[in-house]
Amino acid sequence: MWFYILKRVAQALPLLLAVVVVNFVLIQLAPGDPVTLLVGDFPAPEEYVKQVRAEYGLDRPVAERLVLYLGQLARGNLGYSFANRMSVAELIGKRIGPTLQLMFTALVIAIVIGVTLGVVAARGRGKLADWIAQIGALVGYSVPDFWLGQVLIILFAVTLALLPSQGMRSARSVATGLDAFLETLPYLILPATALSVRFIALFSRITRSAMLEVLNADFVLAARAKGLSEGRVLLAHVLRNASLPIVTVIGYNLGLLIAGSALIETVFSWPGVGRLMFDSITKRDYPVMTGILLFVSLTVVIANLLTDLAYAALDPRVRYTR
Amino acid sequence: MSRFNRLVLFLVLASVLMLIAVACAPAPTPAPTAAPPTAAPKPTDAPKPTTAPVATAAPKPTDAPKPTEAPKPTVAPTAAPKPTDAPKAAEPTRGGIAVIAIDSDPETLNLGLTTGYSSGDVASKIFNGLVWLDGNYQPQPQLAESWTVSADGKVYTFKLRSGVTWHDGKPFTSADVKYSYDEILLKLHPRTRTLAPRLDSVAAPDAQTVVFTLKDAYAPFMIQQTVFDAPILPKHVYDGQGDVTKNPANVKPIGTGPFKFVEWNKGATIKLARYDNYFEKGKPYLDGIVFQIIPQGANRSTALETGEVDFVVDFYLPKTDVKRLEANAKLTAKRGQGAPAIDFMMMNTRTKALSTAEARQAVAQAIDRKRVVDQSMNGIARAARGPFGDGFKWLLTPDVDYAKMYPLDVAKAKAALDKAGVTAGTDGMRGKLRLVYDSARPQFVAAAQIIKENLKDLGFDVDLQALERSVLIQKVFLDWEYDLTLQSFVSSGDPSIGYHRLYITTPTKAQFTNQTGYTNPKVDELLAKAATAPDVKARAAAYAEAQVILAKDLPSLVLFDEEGVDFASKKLSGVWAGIDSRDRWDLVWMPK
Amino acid sequence: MLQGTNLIKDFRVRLGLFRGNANLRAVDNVSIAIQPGETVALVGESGSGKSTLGRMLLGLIPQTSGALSYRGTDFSQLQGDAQRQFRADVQAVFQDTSASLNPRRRIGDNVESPLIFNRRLSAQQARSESAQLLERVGLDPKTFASRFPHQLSGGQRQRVGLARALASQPKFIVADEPVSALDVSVRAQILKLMQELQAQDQLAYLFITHDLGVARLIAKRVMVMYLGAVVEEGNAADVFARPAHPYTHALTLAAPVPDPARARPARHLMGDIPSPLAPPTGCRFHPRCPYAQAICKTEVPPVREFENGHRSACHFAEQVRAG
Amino acid sequence: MANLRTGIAFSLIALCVVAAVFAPFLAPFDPFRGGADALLPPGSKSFILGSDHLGRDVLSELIFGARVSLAVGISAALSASVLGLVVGSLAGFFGGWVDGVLMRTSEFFQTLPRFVLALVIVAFFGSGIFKLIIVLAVLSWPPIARLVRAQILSLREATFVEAARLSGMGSLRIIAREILPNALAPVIVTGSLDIASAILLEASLSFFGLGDANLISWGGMLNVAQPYLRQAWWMAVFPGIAISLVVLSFNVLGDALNDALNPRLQETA
Amino acid sequence: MNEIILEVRQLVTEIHQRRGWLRVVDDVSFNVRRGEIVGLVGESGCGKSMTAFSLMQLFPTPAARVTSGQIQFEDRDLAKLTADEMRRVRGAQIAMIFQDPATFLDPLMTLGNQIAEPLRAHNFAGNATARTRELVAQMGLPDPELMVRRYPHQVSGGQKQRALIASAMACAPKLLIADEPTTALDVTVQAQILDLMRDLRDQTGAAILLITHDLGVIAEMCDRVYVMYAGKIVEHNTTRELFRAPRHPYTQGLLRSTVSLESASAELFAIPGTVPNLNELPTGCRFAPRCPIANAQCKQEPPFVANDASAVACWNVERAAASDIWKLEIGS
Repeated sequence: MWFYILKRVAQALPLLLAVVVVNFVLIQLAPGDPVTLLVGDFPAPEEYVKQVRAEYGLDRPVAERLVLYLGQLARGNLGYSFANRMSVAELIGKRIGPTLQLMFTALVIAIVIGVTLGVVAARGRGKLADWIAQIGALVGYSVPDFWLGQVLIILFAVTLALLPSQGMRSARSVATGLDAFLETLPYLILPATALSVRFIALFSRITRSAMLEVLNADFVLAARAKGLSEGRVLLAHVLRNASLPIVTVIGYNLGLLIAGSALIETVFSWPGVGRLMFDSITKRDYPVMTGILLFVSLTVVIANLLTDLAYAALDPRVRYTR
Repeated sequence: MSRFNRLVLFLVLASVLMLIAVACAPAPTPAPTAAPPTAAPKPTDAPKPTTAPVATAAPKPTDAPKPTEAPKPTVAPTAAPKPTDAPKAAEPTRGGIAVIAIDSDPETLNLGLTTGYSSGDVASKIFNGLVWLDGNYQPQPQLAESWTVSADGKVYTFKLRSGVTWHDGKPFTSADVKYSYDEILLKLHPRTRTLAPRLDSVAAPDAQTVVFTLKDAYAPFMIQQTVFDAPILPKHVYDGQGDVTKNPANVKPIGTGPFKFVEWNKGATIKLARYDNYFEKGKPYLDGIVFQIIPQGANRSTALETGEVDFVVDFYLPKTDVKRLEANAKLTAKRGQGAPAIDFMMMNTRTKALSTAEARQAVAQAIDRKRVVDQSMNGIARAARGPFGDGFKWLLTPDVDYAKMYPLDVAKAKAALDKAGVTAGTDGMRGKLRLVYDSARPQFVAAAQIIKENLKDLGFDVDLQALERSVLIQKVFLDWEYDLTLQSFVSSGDPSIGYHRLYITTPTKAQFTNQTGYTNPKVDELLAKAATAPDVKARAAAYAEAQVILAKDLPSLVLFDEEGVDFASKKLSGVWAGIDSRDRWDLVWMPK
Repeated sequence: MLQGTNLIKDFRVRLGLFRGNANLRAVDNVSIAIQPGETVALVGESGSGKSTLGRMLLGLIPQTSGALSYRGTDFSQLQGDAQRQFRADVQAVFQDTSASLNPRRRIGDNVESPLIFNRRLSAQQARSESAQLLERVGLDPKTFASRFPHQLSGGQRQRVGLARALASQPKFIVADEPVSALDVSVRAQILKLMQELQAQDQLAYLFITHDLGVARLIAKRVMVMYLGAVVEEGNAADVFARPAHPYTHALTLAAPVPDPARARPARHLMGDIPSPLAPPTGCRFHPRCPYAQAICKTEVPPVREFENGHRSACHFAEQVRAG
Repeated sequence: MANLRTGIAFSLIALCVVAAVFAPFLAPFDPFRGGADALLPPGSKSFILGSDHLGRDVLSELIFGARVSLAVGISAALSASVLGLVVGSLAGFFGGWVDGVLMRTSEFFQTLPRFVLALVIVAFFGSGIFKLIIVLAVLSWPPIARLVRAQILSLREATFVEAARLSGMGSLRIIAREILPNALAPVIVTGSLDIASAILLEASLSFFGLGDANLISWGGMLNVAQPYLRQAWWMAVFPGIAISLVVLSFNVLGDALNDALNPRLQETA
Repeated sequence: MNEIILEVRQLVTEIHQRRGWLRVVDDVSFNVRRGEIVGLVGESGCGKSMTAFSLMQLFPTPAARVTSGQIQFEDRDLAKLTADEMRRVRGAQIAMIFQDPATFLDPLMTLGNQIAEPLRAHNFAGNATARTRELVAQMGLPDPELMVRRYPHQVSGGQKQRALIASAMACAPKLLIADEPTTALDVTVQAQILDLMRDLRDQTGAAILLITHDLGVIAEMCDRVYVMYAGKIVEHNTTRELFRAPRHPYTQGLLRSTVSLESASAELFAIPGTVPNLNELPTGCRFAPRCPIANAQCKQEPPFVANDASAVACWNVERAAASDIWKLEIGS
């Protein structure tokens, strides 16, 4: 197994390399110069612009920068953010926590609600509950999440004044450790809800169809013929088998979740990586952009790997062969 | 162990690790607390001004500021003057943490490297300038105790305050001032480095004295000595530590100001705590300040209303929310604070249709500037009067008034265009114009739509190009690939600092300068004169002459003057001591 | 007419997530020759490589090694007209009637394809000819030509499959389990039809089946395959009456007889067919063979020939023949 | 129930198409022309859905906005489908290194979330409807290509394809006549779902201010509505509903197509 | 031994389709005695599997239902039981095995757990693990210790079917319904499974209802046979009698068209025509359109079948029995 994991990681390397290279090519092609943002709003003498350019290595040809960057990358150095004046790794490190927190909360909400809805819909197939769950899933799938986020703010933070509108915790907060975590919870509700709606919809749909597929499977009939109670049939056979496609869909959507968080983090002032990415794009902060794209790709690669491992853990057919 | 079990183990471990990462990462380090310092200064001690400021003896609020009347030797008081709008003279008390909203992570907290607005917001509490500017643009002593100016206006001698310490305990001396200028400000500060060609030398004859020698007199020199333009940085932290721009102190600053840096949660908050050894004894009053980063304008307004935030500077507030916030009983609004700023439209004279003054005048005549103010600024602005707006009352001239010169009149504008040779085709159209603006500026997004509509009536098909800032800089200032562009300039306290670049002949393709292709030696000469003239009358005369020319030639059409509105929670007292509301937070306090 | 010598076919097989690939030898050193007009039955259980052999003879998949020739010309040397002739002459009928017809094309189209491409008829000629073909296999062209495959029953689809094979005017048809998926009564109808067509057109059949009764009924000659190798071949009558390989013998005993009056034969055959991924050493059949001795585990039995070309690959063939 | 749903979705799409095609005739006002009547609530002064901050009619903007949303959605999905079909066919049929290169490429595109890449590209190269369509197409083809490839790989082994080969058909003809028609059904389904996601993506980009300012799009309307959420809800609510409904309709359509084109899912009940 | 444990009377089962309810099992009556192997033979679509599912009150599609009829099992009418009561019958009193062992085993569960499931479901009093091992050994599966930990994909088709049978036999049911249990298996394996089933009947005394299309399997296994055609039972007799002297023209044709090693020398026979579609059944005898001796009555009135020891549903039994009617057909 460890060999397999190593192999997968090794296989992902060219992909990550491609991410870096494409990013560099995009930068080469793109109009707009980060130096213009660095020298400030007032007329700058040409020598100064040149100096800044040289300072950040922007005067070298792209190919050379690419090689330099890759060399640094191989040593684990993600580079230096000129817009933030700190190392990219440190910067991303500081922003990962909130993003993961938001992502995982949204993921848990999406899985719990989505899978439950899917099961309810599949069990009551063709009935009212199914219909409502299906329509709900479709609506959830169709509402733009950033828009939903704004509506939620107006409704719950402004009109009803029930929940905070933005941020991770009160700016005045002095809480640490567990207290800080607990304090964050009310702040998490709205963004996590907005972020999860789409995935609730997605997961409930996939759960429903997976359940229906398994419910029609021969071995479910066999299980019923054994006199198993409906609950046991559902738990031991149907849900377990249906979990295979569900796990796959969940795993392959982890990457999307990070991307989706860019919008939600902006709407809710959530200090995560998603927003950092958006900021770095507008500031032409290339090292940060590359770093984040790399991070996102790596997340996707890891998520896919974990998905495959989870799949293998669930499905003996994948694990062994005769 | 079977493969399966190992797999399960691995998955469990992986998820546990993830959870730990989640739980740990956002945990903040302790914030500045209300723990009282061991020797708490008596709050009643300091704020009493001992002497009235001499140099600014006659500042009538309506008067034009006279920054160039400094040649007279000036002795400033040791203590700050009373805040002009201190509420009901209540005695300031200590304690409390104020929350200020900003829009994004500052790029750096080293104000010597940037004019970035959020950088200034945070770092102005940590650092000091030699002086600060009061509500009438009058320089008041900060790190400098007093100063004298030679008769020819070329030599400025500053006497520094004694007993000032850096946040790390090291003493502050003239060496810090000289170092800040020589190695950082004149080289790296985007605005102050424009001073370099005017400056002969910076000398520190003794530990408490700094002498600046200019090549020529320069009117706004004192205005540029504030913390925003000339923050004094610690030599011992930067000197010999390699590249200044990459010094770790840029994100963990050590200053002389009322608050010291505590922690920076990227994307979330920056926390400052009271510096107990601040040179103005008893100040600051607040225990700390937290800057909360809220990227969306609407969210900043909301946070003000919900009380999550105590103070937001005009710059960060959507104009659409201003009227609602002004009606909020929990908030104090302050209009017209800050340096004048104008929003304008550059017209590229290299574009054939815009190459003549007549054509540009026609364009001016077709644009509904009142609607621009009403709809793009929600009415929180003043339709422009002339080439320098109306923010500096002393330079206004009755000869120039856009409202009279270019009233909205499409028919007349069309006729003028026909006369200027910009004729319409059979379809009534006169061609295509590219209007370039910053997609992140809501007022331009709206104004562009109105201008597109207006110019369509004139027969121009306007192609809107909402660009992201760095692309915009490339297109407008470096490549000249535009016909019209919407921009805004801040005066920074004097027209010669902020506005001249809009009209003078700029030799290089420098950003945020005149790139319309308009060159007029006469204007260049007049504006140079206005910058160096010894008294305000002479300056006003030069500006008047220049304005008549510019209002006619119209390389850029000023659309409106911004009218800043800051908002503070009623929980705060003592805000708005300085002209820049980000300054002098050592005077702010929270009534119990 | 069609000859294959020492044919070997290997497949790469992907194992589980944490394993690599493996080699599967589906057909192991098989030689086969088909005479014009004759019917050869290829008998064996699942995984014996019968279908793979059939597809190789059809030229649908290349052999890993060995030689294939048609009318004396090697497959790889077939060019131009010879190639087209081969393509038309050698046709197939498949087991899964719903998979062998394009679900999105009408019955008529399915039958017309070989007329247009193999025989280069015009569209109009093809249409009338296909109608005749449908009629020949007992389907009314007016009703069926415009239908889609899923609207037909299994037996009807198999008739269409036959019509399509006949459309090329073939000399040789590989029939891969053409009746196994069909009901008893329909099965008989199709077998009868195939016999009739053979008589009319002098067709040669390679009849792949696991049903000994069907093999016995339709074929003159029979080949028995086990795990990729031919273990016994000869005249159908000889092979079934006096099997010379214990596997063939076991097959004949295993098939249930529709006669309750007959005593049930004693059965010795134990266990299942081993995985072709790891075939047993020596004689592949030895783990299940009641005759197995030590030699069977180590040595591959040589092919031994008896009268009438009856051949068997067993160390104890004589003993088996003796019963 | 399902039929009713499909019917409603279909009517909504039809309505949108009609609105888009006949926008100039249907819109009560010129959506590009405003005036002093700004921020009027729905129903006032013949502004059925209110007016926006520039005094433009929200209803007329919605009608014209349908053009952009549909144009972007349909062209992007169509181009992506064609691209995916071509790439997937090539990979599936040629196999070997062609397959390897094409599939690694598609993996690359799938590893980077579409929204991130779209954001980067549009931010770098500016907006404009054609650029947007190209970006969306370039980012949406991989799933379709993989689908087509998988279909071709399995269909290549299908008995009826072997039968076609026995009929004397050439490889190209087999792809065109036997394989692709069978592989097309899932492409059509995915394509219709792609329309929905392209519309959403356009809205997201416009929401970030990266849309084409010369056009009116629903996402762009949402973007300008942001600061007015509190005082002019109608500026944000109507385009939001329009986006949701159209995306919803295309999703329903995709589901319906899936049921209709996939015999395995045809229900007896 | 001769006690009847299952008595089905006038069973009607319907499936809902777009056009309405379709009678797939139409007025079917039969019985099974203790320890007996009863065959239900017919071609695909004749309703034999649906009959089996009706007994279990369990259908592969939710759209099916038992409309009327009695299913007397010992002293209870299964058709009248509540869902929960019926659940307690399934797997305990009546068990079922299926055609394709590959799809009827849960791929994610070990064989041992699947075999033990009915024990747990029906509160088995003893040691379930030991009982499972015992069952595995009883089924002739090698190495029971290892086998219970195996997953379905790790064992052969024959072993899968043995596991399914073990699971079915776990609670020592009185009736085992076997729906085409050997169709998906190779001939050699089929023989083993048939032997196993016979042995189990002998050992446990369980009755077996064997559903198949293969007359060879019937001949080899069954004591009595019911022949089904288009949803109805057309003939019923002891196996020996049925094969010796089939009386219904369909049975006769079916027997004749069966190909076996022994019969292979004879001429190939096929019943002309096709099985009627259940949507468009003929009004009279359902076999009439294909029957060589059908007359006007056959085409109008459905034949009556008595539920006795040897019944046949044909208006012309005498004529059918008297001569070789299919020979006549071929001749004519």
